[in-house]
Amino acid sequence: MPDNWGFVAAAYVITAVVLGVYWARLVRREKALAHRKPGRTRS
Amino acid sequence: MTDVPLIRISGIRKAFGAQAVLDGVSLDVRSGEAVALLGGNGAGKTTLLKIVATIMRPTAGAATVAGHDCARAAETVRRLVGFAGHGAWVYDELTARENLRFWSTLDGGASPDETLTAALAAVDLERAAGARVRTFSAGMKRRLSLARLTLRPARVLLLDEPFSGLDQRARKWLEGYLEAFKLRGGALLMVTHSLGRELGVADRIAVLAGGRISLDTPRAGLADDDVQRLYAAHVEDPV
Amino acid sequence: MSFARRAFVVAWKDVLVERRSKETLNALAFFALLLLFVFQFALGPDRERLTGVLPGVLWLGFILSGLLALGRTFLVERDHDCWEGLLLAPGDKSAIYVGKLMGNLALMALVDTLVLGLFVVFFDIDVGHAFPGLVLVVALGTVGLAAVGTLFAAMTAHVRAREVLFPVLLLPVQVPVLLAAVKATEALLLGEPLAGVAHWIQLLAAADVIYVAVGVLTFDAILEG
Amino acid sequence: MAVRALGILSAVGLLVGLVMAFGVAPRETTQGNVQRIMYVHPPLAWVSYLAFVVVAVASVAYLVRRRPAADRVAHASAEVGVVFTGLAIATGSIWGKPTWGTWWTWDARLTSVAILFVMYLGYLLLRGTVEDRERAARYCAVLGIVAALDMPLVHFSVYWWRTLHQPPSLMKPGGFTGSSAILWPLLVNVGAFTVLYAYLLAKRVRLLRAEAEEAFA
Repeated sequence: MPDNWGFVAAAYVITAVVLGVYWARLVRREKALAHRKPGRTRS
Repeated sequence: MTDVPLIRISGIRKAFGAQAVLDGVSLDVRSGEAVALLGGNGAGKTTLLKIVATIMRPTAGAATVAGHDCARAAETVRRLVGFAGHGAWVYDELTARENLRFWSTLDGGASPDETLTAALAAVDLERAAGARVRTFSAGMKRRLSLARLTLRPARVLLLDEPFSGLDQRARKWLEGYLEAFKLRGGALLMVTHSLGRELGVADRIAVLAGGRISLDTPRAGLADDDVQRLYAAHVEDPV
Repeated sequence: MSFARRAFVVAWKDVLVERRSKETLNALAFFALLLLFVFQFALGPDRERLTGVLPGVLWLGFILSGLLALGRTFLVERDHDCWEGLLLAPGDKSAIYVGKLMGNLALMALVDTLVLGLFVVFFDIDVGHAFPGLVLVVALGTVGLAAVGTLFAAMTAHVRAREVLFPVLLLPVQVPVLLAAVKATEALLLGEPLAGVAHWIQLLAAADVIYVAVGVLTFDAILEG
Repeated sequence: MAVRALGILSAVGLLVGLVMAFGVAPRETTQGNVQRIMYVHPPLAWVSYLAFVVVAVASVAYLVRRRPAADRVAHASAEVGVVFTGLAIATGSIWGKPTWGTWWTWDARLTSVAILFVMYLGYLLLRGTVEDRERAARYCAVLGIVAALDMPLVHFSVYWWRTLHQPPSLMKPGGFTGSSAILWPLLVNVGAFTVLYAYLLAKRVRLLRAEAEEAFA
């Protein structure tokens, strides 16, 4: 049975990229919101 | 019953998305009293009425009817309230009588035929009782929805422009009905656009502008001109 | 008792409105006929192939006409704000759901009969002995479709893009009903006894019970406006 | 801050999981190294189901208590869940190509997850179309409950429809045949992805709350 490392890599990379992008999006939106309301404090 | 007003609105806020339509509205209507709610287009008059009628929930604040919270005890409030909004609550394919029978059955107390006939006669619709509502004019539909109100014993009436589209006869009848309702100890809150004679039933005038009550004054002693002037002074952007 | 009477008056009202206007029914009858043409053209005259896909096509017919019929049921409540009246009528709101569901089932029973009849005649299906089982499957499947359909139709009645959103929400949820109904129909048409498809029938029955129960329990929250 | 701690924990967990998946776990004999996808695909699928159970629980809580906080949890969980479900499908498909020879087969588990995906995409679509937040919350709560109760039905119907399947690798009691050398890396990854889910959920809920507060201000 061939190892198909390419498929393994693809699965892990896709997972990492998608989750990373989603996480970065959340961080960016949070920053943008905090920026728009500089005076407000959040718990 | 003199200590707790039949309708008490305190600090109501209502936001649609990011936009606040009502921003801290407080208003009381006592037993035997009628309040006319004035305000420009989009001032939130209908929204306020719907909150008291338990159709909408406020974002913050509370409204009570006879001490019952309109959001938490909605079912109790619904038994006390009669409501007529913009829509006439009619089905086009049913006859006038069938429409009345439907609503009275749904309310739990299927009225006998004589009661339905009497209600239709009150609003001058007894001859059209068997005709489909599809053939009715807007004013006739309006009258039919008022006939529906008479079927149900309510302590509080919430009416959205009840006089619009009514002919002279129907206006007279409605005025009489509302006066009698006040004498029975009911509380009436009605939204209106025009400053004309329909204010006659009202004991107080409240103006809604900028999300708040900007004026709340007894009507007694005010001439039509005074009302016009006050209204213009308290509505931010007159229509 | 009052629950039953209130549910019944809602169903009575819907049936009466439909019987007088015949708006939905006329359109649906025509639609069913058109479906027949479309399927015939798409599949070709090959008998062999037709028998194989017939159960699926039949249920496609039920589902498509069901989507059209159910999607419209709350429009009549919207026209003159009758919606508010339903909400403000004191008492259990689930009675209104049950009433609407009964009205819808009455309408869909007619449509299903029509679709089935057209298919039997035009595709020359030999129903014969399978008929009682087939009726059971169609009935169970229709109840499942209508139970969720009534709930979702109320939900999408006030929403932008209602026509698109309604099927988009309804179809994925109906996958179990569709699979069970198609598989059971297929087996029955192949001459298998009802006992042979018992597991599908049970699944359909379970789905019906769950769907109706959820509808009864949550309709309150949807009617609120 | 609790959210940050969750983030660090999930990062560490994922790193350990990665090391175990490639360093500790042995090369599987029949499938070869492709089987190493098992340390990412089942955890993703598990989180998908978990996320939608959370949606259902939060939905019920919202309908009973009508607290916006419950609705925000449901909303956030659905969104994070859709991301994980999409990934579960993608990795499953990537795993399928070398083992089954095709990107997509209507295998029971894959089909179930795909239906799940479509259902919750619809859920998010509904959220997007209803402007009034309070109404969106109520509608979505009902949809969330219907979808969750539908899941067992979907599972059984698809399972009977396609009986050619492998039993789920771990979820079935006693069904697990792999050695502990495979089991541990898998469990560590399941744990790490669950913590990651909790972290993203908390972050999304916080963002939703901040947005709601801004709308009020």
